Amino acid sequence: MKRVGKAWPYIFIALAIIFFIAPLLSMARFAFQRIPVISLGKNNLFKKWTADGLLVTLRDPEFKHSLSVSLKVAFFTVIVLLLMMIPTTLLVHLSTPRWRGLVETVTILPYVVPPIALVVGVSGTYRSIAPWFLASNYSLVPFYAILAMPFTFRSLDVGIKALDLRTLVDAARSLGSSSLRVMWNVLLPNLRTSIVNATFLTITVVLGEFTIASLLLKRTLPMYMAQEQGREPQGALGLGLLILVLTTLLFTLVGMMRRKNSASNVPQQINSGMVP
Amino acid sequence: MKRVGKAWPYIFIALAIIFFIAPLLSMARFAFQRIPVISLGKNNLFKKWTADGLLVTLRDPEFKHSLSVSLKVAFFTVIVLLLMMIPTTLLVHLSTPRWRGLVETVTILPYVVPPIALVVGVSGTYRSIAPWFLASNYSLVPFYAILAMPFTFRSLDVGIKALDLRTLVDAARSLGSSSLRVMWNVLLPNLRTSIVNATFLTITVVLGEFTIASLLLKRTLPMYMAQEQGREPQGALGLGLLILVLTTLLFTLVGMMRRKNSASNVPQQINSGMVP
Amino acid sequence: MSALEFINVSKNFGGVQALEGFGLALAQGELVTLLGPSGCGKTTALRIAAGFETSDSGSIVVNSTDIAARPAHQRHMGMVFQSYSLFPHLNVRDNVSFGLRVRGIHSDERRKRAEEMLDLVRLSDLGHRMPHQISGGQQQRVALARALATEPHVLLLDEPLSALDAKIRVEVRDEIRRLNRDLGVTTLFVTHDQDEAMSISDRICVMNNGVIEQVGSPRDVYNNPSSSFVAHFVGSINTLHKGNTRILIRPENLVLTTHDENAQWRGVITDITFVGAFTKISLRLENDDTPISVLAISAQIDNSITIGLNIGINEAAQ
Amino acid sequence: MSALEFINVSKNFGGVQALEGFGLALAQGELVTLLGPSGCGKTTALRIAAGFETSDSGSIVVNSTDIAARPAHQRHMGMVFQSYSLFPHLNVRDNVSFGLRVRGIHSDERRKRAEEMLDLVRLSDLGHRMPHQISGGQQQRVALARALATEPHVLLLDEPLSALDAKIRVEVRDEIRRLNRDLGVTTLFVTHDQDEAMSISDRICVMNNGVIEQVGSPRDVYNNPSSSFVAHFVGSINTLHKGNTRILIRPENLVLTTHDENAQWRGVITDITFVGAFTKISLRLENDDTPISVLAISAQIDNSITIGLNIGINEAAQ
Repeated sequence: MKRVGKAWPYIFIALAIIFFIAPLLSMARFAFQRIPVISLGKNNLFKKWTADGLLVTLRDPEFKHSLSVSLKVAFFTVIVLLLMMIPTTLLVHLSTPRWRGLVETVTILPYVVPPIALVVGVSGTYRSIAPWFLASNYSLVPFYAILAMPFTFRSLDVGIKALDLRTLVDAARSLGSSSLRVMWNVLLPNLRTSIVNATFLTITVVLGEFTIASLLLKRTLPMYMAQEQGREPQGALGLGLLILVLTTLLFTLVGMMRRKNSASNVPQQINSGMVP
Repeated sequence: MKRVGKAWPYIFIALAIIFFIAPLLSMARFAFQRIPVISLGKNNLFKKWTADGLLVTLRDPEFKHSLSVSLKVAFFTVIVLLLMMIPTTLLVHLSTPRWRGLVETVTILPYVVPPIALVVGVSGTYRSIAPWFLASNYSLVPFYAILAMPFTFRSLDVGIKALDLRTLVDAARSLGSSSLRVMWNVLLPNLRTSIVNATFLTITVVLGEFTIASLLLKRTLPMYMAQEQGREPQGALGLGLLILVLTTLLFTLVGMMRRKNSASNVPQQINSGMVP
Repeated sequence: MSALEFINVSKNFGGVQALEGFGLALAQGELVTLLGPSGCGKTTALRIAAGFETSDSGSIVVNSTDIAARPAHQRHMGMVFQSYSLFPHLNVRDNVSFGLRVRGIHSDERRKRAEEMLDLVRLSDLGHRMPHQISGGQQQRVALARALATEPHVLLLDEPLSALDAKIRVEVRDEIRRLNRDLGVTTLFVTHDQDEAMSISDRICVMNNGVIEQVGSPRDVYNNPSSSFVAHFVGSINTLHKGNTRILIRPENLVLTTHDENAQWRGVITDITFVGAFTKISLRLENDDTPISVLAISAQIDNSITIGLNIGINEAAQ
Repeated sequence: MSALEFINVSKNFGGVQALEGFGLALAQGELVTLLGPSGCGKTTALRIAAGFETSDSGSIVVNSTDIAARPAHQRHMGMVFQSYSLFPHLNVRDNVSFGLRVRGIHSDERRKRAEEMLDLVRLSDLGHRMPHQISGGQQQRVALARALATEPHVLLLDEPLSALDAKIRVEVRDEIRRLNRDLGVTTLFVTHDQDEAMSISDRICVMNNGVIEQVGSPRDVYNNPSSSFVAHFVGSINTLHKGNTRILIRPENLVLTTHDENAQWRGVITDITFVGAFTKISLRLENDDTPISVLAISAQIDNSITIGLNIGINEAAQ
């Protein structure tokens, strides 16, 4: 086991990197080299790199509109989720640990439901009851809240589990803190990283979701990208890469934050909240 | 905190149930009652229930074909993922714990990459290099393997973390087991639940994924459902509900299995692998 | 006047009687330990005093006032927990001054007081550290400083040493004893460890199944146990027969004799365990199958004492 | 012929010398303990014997054969770990017979042998239970049975008691001693706990910084420590001055005297800690600021001994 163990991880990691880097490199070449796809090869690896395609897309007013729709939807989704999940998760841990399994199961449901079934069912029903709701872009908020709920729950759950919540709350109370003060002075500051993490994960869900937006005919960023792919493939791909780089940076930052805030004795929990 | 804590969880859980049950009920009515959507109301809650819509869809040869495509793709995705991830996860835990963060980050990437960017980039590139690959339905396998990788890693990771792997391996070796025997007699039996869990999660990913299949024009089950929605909305919705019920049952079973196999002193880990 | 008094306190947890007619009074400045096996109700009593649990009946009196109905944050108790309960987002100094901030004390005053308290537990140079950067023993000393910073009516300690290593445990134990003496703060200490209880307490309250078995000084409880439960739970003890009476004798109150033909008992040595200063000799009695043990200063055990030896045993002269 | 011998074994972990020129021979049936603070190299030595680590140089000899190059699974050692290492998917009986199954023993024979081993550790009625259904102490006893089932050359124990509660720890410790004596199996025991080492060992090997400080019987190591490190690590000890010489004396080798005007030292009592059978008296010497402690049988301490008393101290007659 031991000698084998020395070589294999490197091979696996090398393969994984190739698995990820190769397509990324291809994407980058396709997006930023002004060379027909057919002629892309080894000999012109460093030629004619340009960001023109991406710039055209970024200047497109439709892009700006779709980005603003996605960000607004993301903002309200984050608010709805945090207001719902922070108290739920805290209370599940504090008062009724036996409810935890149920809440966890409830929050897993959205992952189990195919989004297509969700959207067909929910939109079909709402269309007859409250058509005004489906007309608004914000009708995406409840769907995305459902989709991002497992990540939010998990992120908060990991943060709370690292805390020994019961004892901290008791300690704060015996030092004279009322319930409200316990919440503001002890719980929220210690969950800051989890909350930031949950927020970023939710934003990522909203910025990446295509199925529901397309079925509800909302002009979100992923929808725009899908259309742009036909009209201006280089721009669409450049935009995809840009989002990819930005989100990777974001998560690296959150990861570093978590690492810094965590006591060194719980290293295995550093990333748990980030991984779906 | 304490007195408040007694009422709130119930309210939250009641709200969550309404949040989930109400749309499900509406879906069920729409799918299985032969009444125009406009006239669905309180007074005809128990009238004219029928499974005809669903049965028509289930008999459709196109449905059978799409189901078989999805199941075949799911099968190979599971094989590829398990062969890749079981050794990687084991070796990461056994020999090089410091690689764990890196592997976890690598496996989170697919979640961060918008699928639309992934498919645009990868398919665009492959189209020029290996067009035969994209023509096959199995070209979905690498995409789905990437999408399901975080779940597989997480599920195996949780299973291994509950084990004290290092000590078990050392114990088995000192009792005379070679590396291969350690793998077969100790590691695999103890990871059975994690492997089943990872398999089911992967199947769920494959059966629910729409974006990539639609962009690559593959006739998978979700694609069929999207089309059927226009032609035979009741059948499509009934099918969605059927899948929903089946997957929920599946995950409840895995949950029970995990609960049974887990030592009672690690209750908090029971569901961790299931929740994305 | 008692600094803290439990009067006839009872508590039932879903059918289990955790505490029944519990009555105990702590004098000002006294350190009293609740000692008993897990589930005996000692932690329940402490948590009822702290206000984390409400009693089903009875009163908790502090300075002549019944506080049983008061919520925890209005009781002004200093509490230290088994698990390190420092707030992870605050540095050591801010942890210590947390209770003062809640009470609206001005920040200069808070800082001064925190420094004093850290001085008191001899950690004044660690004020800027975060909790995870200091050791477990240091964390518990900071928790003590934090609990004492607001000058609480009573200091409540819930197994504060259980998570610590053996050597550190003794250090923190001595620290608690010193703080109790120097500050004169009334202290209620909960533990399941009899050595800990005996070495730290003014009085020990031995509990079992939700009721008090005995209250007394460590010497009292050890030398004059009021029940067989107390005799066995506090220290180890041998059951011997003198004629027809069954008597209980501590291992250190027996002496071995090789030349006394008329020894009170005779037995065969089954094991000799050297533990440094002392040696424990295990024996099996001749007429009786009961295993017993004798504890002696190692220097008094010579080489003639070996496993398998048939030897006489006498009660030591008091 | 030694049952197990380390000859000049060295091991370096990324620049840290974990073990240097380590040499130790265990006679057949002997129980030897490697004792030292964490990081002293004791676990490294054990893991090198087991084959889990490879030494940089030196030999490991078992029955006249150097096994240093053999992989772990061909060494035929019985190993028990600190953490409960039972296979969670197998019941107790299958855990015990695991090593026999690997060796291809027939299933009837395996079952018979497993029952014998469970009998030996007095757990024969738990064979069908799963590991998580039995207590920590029982798990360690099953681990012992499992390690012994294949009749290994040497039994290697890596802090097997550290995860257990105080009372259970003594039980399992006695179990190990009994198995070692009854089966005559050569045993190498690793611990950082000096009480544990003293009460279980035939010989103790005290280690520090990767080298051996002293090897000897518990009495030897305690009474004639070869270095100041050993004296302080094994038991507690006082540093006193006799004229101009600095001497080390154990607390139990000092006696207090109220009437001897010519006592060797004089001091003031700073604390009295009653620990049941024994009482520890802390003092501060008159001419010297060193705190010292005296340990006496509680019965010998009368009420005249109080905190603040100025008292004489003599070396006890040996």
